[in-house]
Amino acid sequence: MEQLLNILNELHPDVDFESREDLIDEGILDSLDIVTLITEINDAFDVSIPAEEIIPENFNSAAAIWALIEKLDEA
Amino acid sequence: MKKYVKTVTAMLAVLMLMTSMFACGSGEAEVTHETQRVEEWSLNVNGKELYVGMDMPKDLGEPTSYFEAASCAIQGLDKDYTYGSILVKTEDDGKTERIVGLTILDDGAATTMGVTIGDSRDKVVGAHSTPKSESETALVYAAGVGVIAKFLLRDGVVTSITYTLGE
Amino acid sequence: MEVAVKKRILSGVCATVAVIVIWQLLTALMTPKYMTSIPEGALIAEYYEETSPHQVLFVGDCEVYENFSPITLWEEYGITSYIRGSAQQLIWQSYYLLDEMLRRESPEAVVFNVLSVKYGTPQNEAYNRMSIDGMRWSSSKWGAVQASMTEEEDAITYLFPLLRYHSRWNELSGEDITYLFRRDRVGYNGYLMQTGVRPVTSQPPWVPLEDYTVPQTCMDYLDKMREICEHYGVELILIKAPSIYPLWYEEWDAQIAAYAEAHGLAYYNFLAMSEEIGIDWERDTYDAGLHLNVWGAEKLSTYFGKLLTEKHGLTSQKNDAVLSGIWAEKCAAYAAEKANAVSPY
Amino acid sequence: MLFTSYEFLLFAALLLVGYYLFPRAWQWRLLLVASLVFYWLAGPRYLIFLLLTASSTYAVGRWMDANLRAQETTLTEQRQAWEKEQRKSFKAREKKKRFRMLLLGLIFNFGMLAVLKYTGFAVHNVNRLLHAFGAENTLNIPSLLLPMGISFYTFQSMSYLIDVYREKVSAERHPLKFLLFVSYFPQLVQGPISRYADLGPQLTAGHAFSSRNVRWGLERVLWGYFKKLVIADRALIVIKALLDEPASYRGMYVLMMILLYTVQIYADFTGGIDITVGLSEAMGIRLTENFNRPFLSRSTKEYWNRWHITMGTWFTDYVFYPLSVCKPMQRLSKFSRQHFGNAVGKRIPVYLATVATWFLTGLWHGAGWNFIVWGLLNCLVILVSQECVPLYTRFYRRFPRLNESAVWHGVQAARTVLLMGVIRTLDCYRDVPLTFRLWGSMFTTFNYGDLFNGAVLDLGLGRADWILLLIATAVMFAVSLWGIREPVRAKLDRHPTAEASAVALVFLLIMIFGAYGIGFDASQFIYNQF
Repeated sequence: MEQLLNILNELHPDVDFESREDLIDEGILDSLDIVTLITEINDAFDVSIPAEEIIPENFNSAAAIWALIEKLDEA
Repeated sequence: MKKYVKTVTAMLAVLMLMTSMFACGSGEAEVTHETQRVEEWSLNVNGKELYVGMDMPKDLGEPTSYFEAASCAIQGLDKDYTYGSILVKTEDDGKTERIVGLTILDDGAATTMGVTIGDSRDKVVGAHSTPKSESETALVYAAGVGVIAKFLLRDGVVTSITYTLGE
Repeated sequence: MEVAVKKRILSGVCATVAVIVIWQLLTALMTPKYMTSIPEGALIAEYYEETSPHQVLFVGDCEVYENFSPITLWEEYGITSYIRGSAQQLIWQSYYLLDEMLRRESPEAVVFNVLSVKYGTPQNEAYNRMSIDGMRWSSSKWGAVQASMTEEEDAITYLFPLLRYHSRWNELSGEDITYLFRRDRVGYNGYLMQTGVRPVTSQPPWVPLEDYTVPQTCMDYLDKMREICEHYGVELILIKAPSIYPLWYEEWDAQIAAYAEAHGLAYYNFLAMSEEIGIDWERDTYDAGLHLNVWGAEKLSTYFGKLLTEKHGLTSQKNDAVLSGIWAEKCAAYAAEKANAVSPY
Repeated sequence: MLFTSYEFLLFAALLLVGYYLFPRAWQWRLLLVASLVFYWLAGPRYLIFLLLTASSTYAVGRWMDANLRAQETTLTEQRQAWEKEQRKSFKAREKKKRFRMLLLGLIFNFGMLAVLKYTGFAVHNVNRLLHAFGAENTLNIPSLLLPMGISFYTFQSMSYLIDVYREKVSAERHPLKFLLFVSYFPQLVQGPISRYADLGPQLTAGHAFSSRNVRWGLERVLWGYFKKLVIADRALIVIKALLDEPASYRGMYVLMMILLYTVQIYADFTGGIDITVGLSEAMGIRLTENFNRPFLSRSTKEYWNRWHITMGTWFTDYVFYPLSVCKPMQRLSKFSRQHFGNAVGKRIPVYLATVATWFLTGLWHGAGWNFIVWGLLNCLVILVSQECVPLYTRFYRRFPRLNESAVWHGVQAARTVLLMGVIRTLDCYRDVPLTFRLWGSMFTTFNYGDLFNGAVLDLGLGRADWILLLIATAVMFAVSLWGIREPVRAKLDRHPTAEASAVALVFLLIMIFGAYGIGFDASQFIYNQF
């Protein structure tokens, strides 16, 4: 989880990722950030997030992203 | 993995090259109204080349006869200048006077290709090539943007030649 | 806070009523008045001011409303007449005007000037409006609209003229305000007096046409005119007014003469008879031969009056006191305007 | 049928009345008939292509759905017999089959779009290539009929197909209901491009008459007509005059074109969408918003989240994301990360995908190099500002107060709108080298005096018209700003008299000041050649 948080902080240092639940809805993460994030995650956690998983529910909060990573990990 | 990098960069380069090359060269020739005047369909009056659509030159000299007709109610004058064998019809709306028709009245004048009243249908087609449309009594040529040249025929002989606005 | 539905409906109805009222006002404001410029536009509507019937009804374009004078016909022959003409009035517009008038009165003769048989298709939106807008709404007006519309026109703009004239908002003038609800009279029973003098100096050049046959639509409407006259027991008289432009080709003249012959109608080509009528092309025209001026019109009317009485059995109405009173006023107004004209005689 | 034609007004009025007279179960059938009639009036032969797209998409969708259900049943049956590995490979195999069918559907429909819309363009360029290499004979450019709204309904159908493949949506069973989704007429003209999940169910659900829906919907339609007829069509007169001989209107006229075209296309496009969304709302159908006050965007990226939103989300969901997360792209980024370092590696997929997406967006707008260059320029601006982010952060750290000041937001918004306006003139000048020359002429030709010496008056609009255009534009933006916190219609809703008089006033303003009728010929929607 920590690794995910440093990736996120590297993207947007001024955003408190632990608590926020509306990263997509509030437009904090836009399409360019999401793609950069996915590239980082795929590389760091050796998973490959398919395009159909790029939906607001999966990216609205750090926890949601982490849940997605775990789901893909053992699928 | 190597081949991916090469193909992608190559593809990108081609894309950029194609865009710039085509994009920058895609301008059509500058088409202005003057170049649309097709020399073939103009008539020479007192040394001046007249064609349908142009403004009536002021210094054309005295016409052999002149007739003026105001349209029924709305402002604007239709004027007919006859210069020997050529009739020049114009419309004058008070600001500009534009030529709307040129007619060859008799064999005293001819088209740029030497066709005049009394010539045969074949001579017309021979001189001006195939017309846009033809019928028993008329041959119609496209003579510039929005201008047609009409040869009227009776029993295969040209009775009138008129250049007017029309499709 | 649920707004009472009643209140909503009420405000809706009020707003709709307001829009309708304002719409009528705006239509009256924006519709061209044809008072100070282009008086020809006001001719068609003037007919409804007439208070007495007419023995003769003229229909046609500027070749009738500027070449015949009903006042002269009354003064010299006691014949009551009205000219229902407008600028470049096409044959189907003449027919529908006739159709409308024959339902309101029963004349003895109808006179149609045949020049408009040269136009087989709708010509010009501005002229259409001048010929049709003045008509009151009836099946005849709807027929005229359908027959006259060019492609760019929509029938709805005749039903709601504001849709056509709204763009005049930035060219309104004093005239649009003073004539909001009333109109002045421009013609004398449809005759537009012209007092200028400009002699004929040249003839329009003759240019051959590709096809001389009169368009079939025109022949159809000629038939319809003849049939409606027969239906109402009115005599149809065809004429060609003495105007040297637009050029009246002999081929057309021959076809009209043949048509008249075939149906037993009188056809007078006054252009050919201008000698006999005594028209002096130096002094009787105000625009070098296109139309006669008041003196020319009076000569033509005198001549035509003689024909009407001798050949068509029209009798004088001067013994009718009421009519004489009405026409006396008309003649006085006519004489007044003619007085301040400089006569070439 | 133009939105601004009397026929459309009659068509819409009859449909609206009929819609609420029909029993609820039959409402969607009326909508379908209306949509097909609308399409038929645009050109009977176009209908064939629409039906082709609808039927092919429907078929592929049903096939994939059936395959998925078959896969689920076999999986539950074999629950005990197969181990995890076997089950996984079976699922992968089935997914591959569905993917192939999806590809078939995509190629067929996008192929049709490409052939109909871009053959002329492609052949034209091949000819130029042939000329470049001296070949004399060239291919003749076939004149293909371009079905109305083909770009919109094709994109909408393909988004449905991809959503079915992604199992986000289950395929529509009823062929006619699906045909309605594809052919629903208001959005055929210029969008919005709806998603099946949002629009599908609404279309076929019955809607009871609701005075609120009808009032709000028709008020929005009226406002759409105000923007279109009073502003857009009036501005178009000058734009057409300038475009008559673009080369001779340089300097100040180019700046005028930029500003005028920005206003014209905003009023025309948002007006058209207001009519589309308003009419649907009057029938109880909520379409996705296509604009969100784009003139307030402070950066190009934000602009493209507020302008033509449904096109933006379509390209993001179905081109940008798949492209940037697909296997080859990920491997490419890993490779470049190893060879060119982390910074480059991270950016490769994003930048490549962005360029490709914008290239396609440009191409989608029209078959011409000016559209492609328009797309790539937008992309360039976005990527450059993406790179400058560290620059901006440092700048704002030095001027912290600045970031909050409304004035600065205004400056940013003006800059963005102007920049978008400049690039967008590629749309109307249609010729790339000419456009660049004209942009340059803004700084070389100094005829800014023409603005005041009356020269502008012979571009088709008199003084009164110019003043009216400026006032109406100001009113349009003011009303838009007034409605930020709470929609204007909500405010009006609370005061019936105010609402009724506002509607009456706007109606009369359109009738008087609308640029319609014999004096002005009603313009085609800018996007109508889609």
